[in-house]
Amino acid sequence: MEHYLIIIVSAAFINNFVLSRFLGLCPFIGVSKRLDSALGMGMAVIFVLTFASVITYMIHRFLLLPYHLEFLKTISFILVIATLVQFVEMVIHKTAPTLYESLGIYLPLITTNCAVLGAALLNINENYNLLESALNGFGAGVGFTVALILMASIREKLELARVPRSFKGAPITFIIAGILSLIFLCFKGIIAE
Amino acid sequence: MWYSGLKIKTFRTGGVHPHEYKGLTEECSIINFPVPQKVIIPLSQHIGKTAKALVKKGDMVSEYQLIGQKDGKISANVHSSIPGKVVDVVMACILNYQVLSVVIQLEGEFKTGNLKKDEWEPLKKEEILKRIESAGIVGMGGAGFPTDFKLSPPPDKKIDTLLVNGVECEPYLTSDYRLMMEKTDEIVEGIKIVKKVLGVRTVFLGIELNKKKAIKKFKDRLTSESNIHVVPLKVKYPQGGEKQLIKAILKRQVPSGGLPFDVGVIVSNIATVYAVREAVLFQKPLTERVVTVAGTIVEKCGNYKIRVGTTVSEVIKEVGIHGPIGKVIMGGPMMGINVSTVEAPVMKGTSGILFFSEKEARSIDYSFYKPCIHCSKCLEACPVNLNPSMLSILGEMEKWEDMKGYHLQDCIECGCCSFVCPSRRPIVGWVKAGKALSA
Amino acid sequence: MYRLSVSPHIHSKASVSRIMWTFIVALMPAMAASIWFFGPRALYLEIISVATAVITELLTGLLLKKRITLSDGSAVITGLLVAFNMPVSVPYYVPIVGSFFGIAIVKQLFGGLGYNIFNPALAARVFVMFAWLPEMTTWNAPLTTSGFSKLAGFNFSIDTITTATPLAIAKMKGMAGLLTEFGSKMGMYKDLFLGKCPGCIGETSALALLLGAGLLLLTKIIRWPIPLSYLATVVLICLLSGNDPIFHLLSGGLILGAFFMATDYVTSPMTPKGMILFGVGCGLVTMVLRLKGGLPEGVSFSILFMNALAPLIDRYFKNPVLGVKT
Amino acid sequence: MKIQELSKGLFKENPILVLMLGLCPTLAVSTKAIYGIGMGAAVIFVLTCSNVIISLIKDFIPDKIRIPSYIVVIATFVTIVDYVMKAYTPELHKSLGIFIPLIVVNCIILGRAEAFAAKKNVLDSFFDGIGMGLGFTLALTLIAVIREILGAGTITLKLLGYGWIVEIPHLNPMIVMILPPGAFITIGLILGFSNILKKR
Repeated sequence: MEHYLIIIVSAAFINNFVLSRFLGLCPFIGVSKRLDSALGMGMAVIFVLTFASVITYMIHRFLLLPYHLEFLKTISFILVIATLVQFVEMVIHKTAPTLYESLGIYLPLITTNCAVLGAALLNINENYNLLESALNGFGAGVGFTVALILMASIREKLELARVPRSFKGAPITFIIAGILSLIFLCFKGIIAE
Repeated sequence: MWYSGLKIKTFRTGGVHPHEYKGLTEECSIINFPVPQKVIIPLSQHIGKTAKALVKKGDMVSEYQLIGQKDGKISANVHSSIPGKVVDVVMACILNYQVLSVVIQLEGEFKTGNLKKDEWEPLKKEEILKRIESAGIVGMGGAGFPTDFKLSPPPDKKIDTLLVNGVECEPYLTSDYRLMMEKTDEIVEGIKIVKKVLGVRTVFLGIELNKKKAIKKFKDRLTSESNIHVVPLKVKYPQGGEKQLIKAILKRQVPSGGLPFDVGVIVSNIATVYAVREAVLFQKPLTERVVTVAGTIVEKCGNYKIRVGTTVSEVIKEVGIHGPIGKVIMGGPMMGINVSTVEAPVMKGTSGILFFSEKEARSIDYSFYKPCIHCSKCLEACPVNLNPSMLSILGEMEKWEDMKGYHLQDCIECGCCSFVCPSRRPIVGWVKAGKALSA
Repeated sequence: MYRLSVSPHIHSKASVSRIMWTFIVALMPAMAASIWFFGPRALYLEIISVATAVITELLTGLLLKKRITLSDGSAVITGLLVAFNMPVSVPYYVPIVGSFFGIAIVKQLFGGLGYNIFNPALAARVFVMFAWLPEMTTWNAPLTTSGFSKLAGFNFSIDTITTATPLAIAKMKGMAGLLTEFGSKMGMYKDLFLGKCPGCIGETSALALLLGAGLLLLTKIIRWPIPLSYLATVVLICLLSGNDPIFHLLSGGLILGAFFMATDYVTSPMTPKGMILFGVGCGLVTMVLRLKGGLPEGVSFSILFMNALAPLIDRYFKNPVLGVKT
Repeated sequence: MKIQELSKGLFKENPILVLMLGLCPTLAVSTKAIYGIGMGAAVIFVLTCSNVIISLIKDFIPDKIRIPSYIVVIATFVTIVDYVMKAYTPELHKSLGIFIPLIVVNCIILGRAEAFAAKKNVLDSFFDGIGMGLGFTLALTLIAVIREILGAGTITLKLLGYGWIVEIPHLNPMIVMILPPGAFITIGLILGFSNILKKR
């Protein structure tokens, strides 16, 4: 049990996907302007990351490995993720229109979010089993969402600050990310053992 | 202590304690101000529609003559304060905005003499209200809400309490205090008249503890009156604000965007109550009021009974000023408006005229404000529990629309936030701009 | 024509420089203690750090064409706090880089005084901590004689014996290790309270820090909610986890952090509720890091972490506006 | 004409400093100069090849499956690079880790395919690929050099036993610079300063 908890906490905080693994930076910079859109994006990413982790694990375990097709890993994963995102979009659209309205615009953006493919590849590299993969994906999504929400709340406050013109937008966002990353660095020690 | 039997009350949220400066004029009895040579009488000295001008250039008018006719339900009559000749009916700059005003040059004689005194007890409620209306009485605490309108609340609002506002929480001002000291009986009579109009059983008279003599005087006077109670209040600005006073005395909360009658209360100022008595007993229109004239550079500080329309220049001539004037403030120093010209007239709501020296004026210069350091002193000081810091930052960035999200409309502009702000930010200025621009 | 301005026309005596300079005065006892226990080198570090902070503020101000706000003293505070958060043996470039990072990047790039999201001194401390971990975690025992006597002779030497901070001892060897180090429990409390123990130069003397904190509380420059909830949370967690609360209160940078850094206006929430939550969060993270973390100390990290959460707290914990139904 | 396609990627439309594309690998692998060059080489290869192929086949692809087809093309070349590097430079491959396969979702590649190769002829696309790739490599290596000097006190230009490792004397490196915070702060400052230069 503790082992699984550590996987989640580790993926979410200790090795935060955005702040210490540098995955998913584009949406992190792009969608962190407003808190409500950050929330929507975060939820969508958690959803997709968890599912994608499970499905890519199964493809790798039951399709690629038995037939020695590992060289198709990259290409098959990216196609599966793209299909999954499409599928999820369709399903949500049909079953939960209100959820679709809040998540809808973020879903297409997720295909090119390298956090999703990154998590899938990491699961393979770390030799995680199915449950571990799912938890790792979920934890990664939570970590992404936490970082995104923190950044969005800070940037909303910074809207009203006199940031030098050349540093407005991406530059100051990266500097904030740097300081957040400093903070997350000190969590590293907690589950180091 | 002598008032130990009474419970001392105050409001809980926010508030500040500015230095009082009341010693300058506290012991100055009310003096009649000499008749001015010229008056400028604005036709809008109240909230609501400007009165319709009844005179034109060249007309002769007598004292107490109606020169502005009440226009619509929320409006008030305006009368001439001196006999004379109408020199002009123009848009004049009053308190830094343009208002249609009647300019009268003193001419002819005062014919009115002693007014006949009526008994008020036999008068019907409607008759009393009619007399208040025709005398053009408005709230004299500053806001200028037409009193006849205020005293006839909608029938679905059940009014159970009248609060008489003797707080006078603004520094420097003592005009209400002098009125309370010198016209105690008249004020009590006025209270009874208002009480009859409203048909309420209970009346509370709120007076702050820095006016102990007035509290004692009213307490002694009211021993025989079982339904009129004096309530001593802890000194705290802005206790004279309607909502704060209701909270302090009755612990009732006026809802956002509501008026006192929403919680069954009517609040009336001491000076207004006094004017109501004069209007009802003598059918005398509101053409003069007690004004505190004070400031370190004023030679003859005091409380003057000044005719409405008397200009600042006449006041300066009479009281004498030594040294250059930096600022002229109509009203108290916390909420008063400073005027740019000596042509600004005394109005029905002018409770004080303050003269600041150049040095005093320069010490509060909002053009050199600093960034907000988020010290949250303003949050602590705000009597409405707003976030003035956010309002000021949004105002500074000219995001007027966003200010609404921070309850801009609930701000009473009391100035507590700016008063305590270490960065000396003109928060009230931004709020006023926000209210004007986000509507 | 008379001067025109908006109301109010009178003002309390409060001003930014008054607040900041009082704050600096409140830091003076701790500064004296740092020299007393660690010798003139502590003073030297403080001077270097403050000078760097002030010069950086001046230069960046000129570069960014800002109104120069040196007189408000906030740069001096940042410089002092950066130095306070370092061991006495650090090379001189550490406070220089730290102060520069704090002022130029964490403060001025965010818009200067009043706009920074993170406490510049804390961010600087964490930055140099990860930049030069060995230098930042080498501790010297306090001097056995008063450091003031060395001051006159410009004697910058420091005790060469390196040792471990009380928190590190507690982490490695537990209470038994602390007792052998200090002799007795009362002796330990006394030494920790006075500041006679290895640690960052400005954080060791609880006595000196509390004197300054008293001044700040009396002048109402800082308010109770944050320090109180911070310290109370630490005590509560200590009691629940079977640790010595007095030891944890007095050791490390807790007093310095709770009264002088967590209370930083700009980087903490503005409403009483938010402040309490902020303090509780600081206490929680501090104790998690102290008891479970890889490094023995957690005060700077925890406050910096809560700085990042402050905008979120401010957003969700607003004062209820009177008369508005929620 | 061709020179323009080549040079615009270096400065005026530098993918990292100006277009802000491909930031994830930039931050992740910029800890040593050689990693920057290696990553850059991989990107140049994939970008150029996919640009050429896409501009060749653009007329045969139905519009509806445009993006998926591009992704398949890109992923093919990424797999080739992945395996080639694994075979010949295993050390470098291990250091760059998942960021080699992640080139697939690097926005530069899909971005150029969509914005350039799908509209222009083969030769232009080829030079565009090379130019953009070089610009990416240049910026990435610049950041890597800065971080390595400050964070490790060295400049590593050594691969498979060839090349040098330059050591900067008298410098006590700031380890934080080769840790994630250093990456974020460096790129933040570089983007800011490049904005200042742009406005000049």
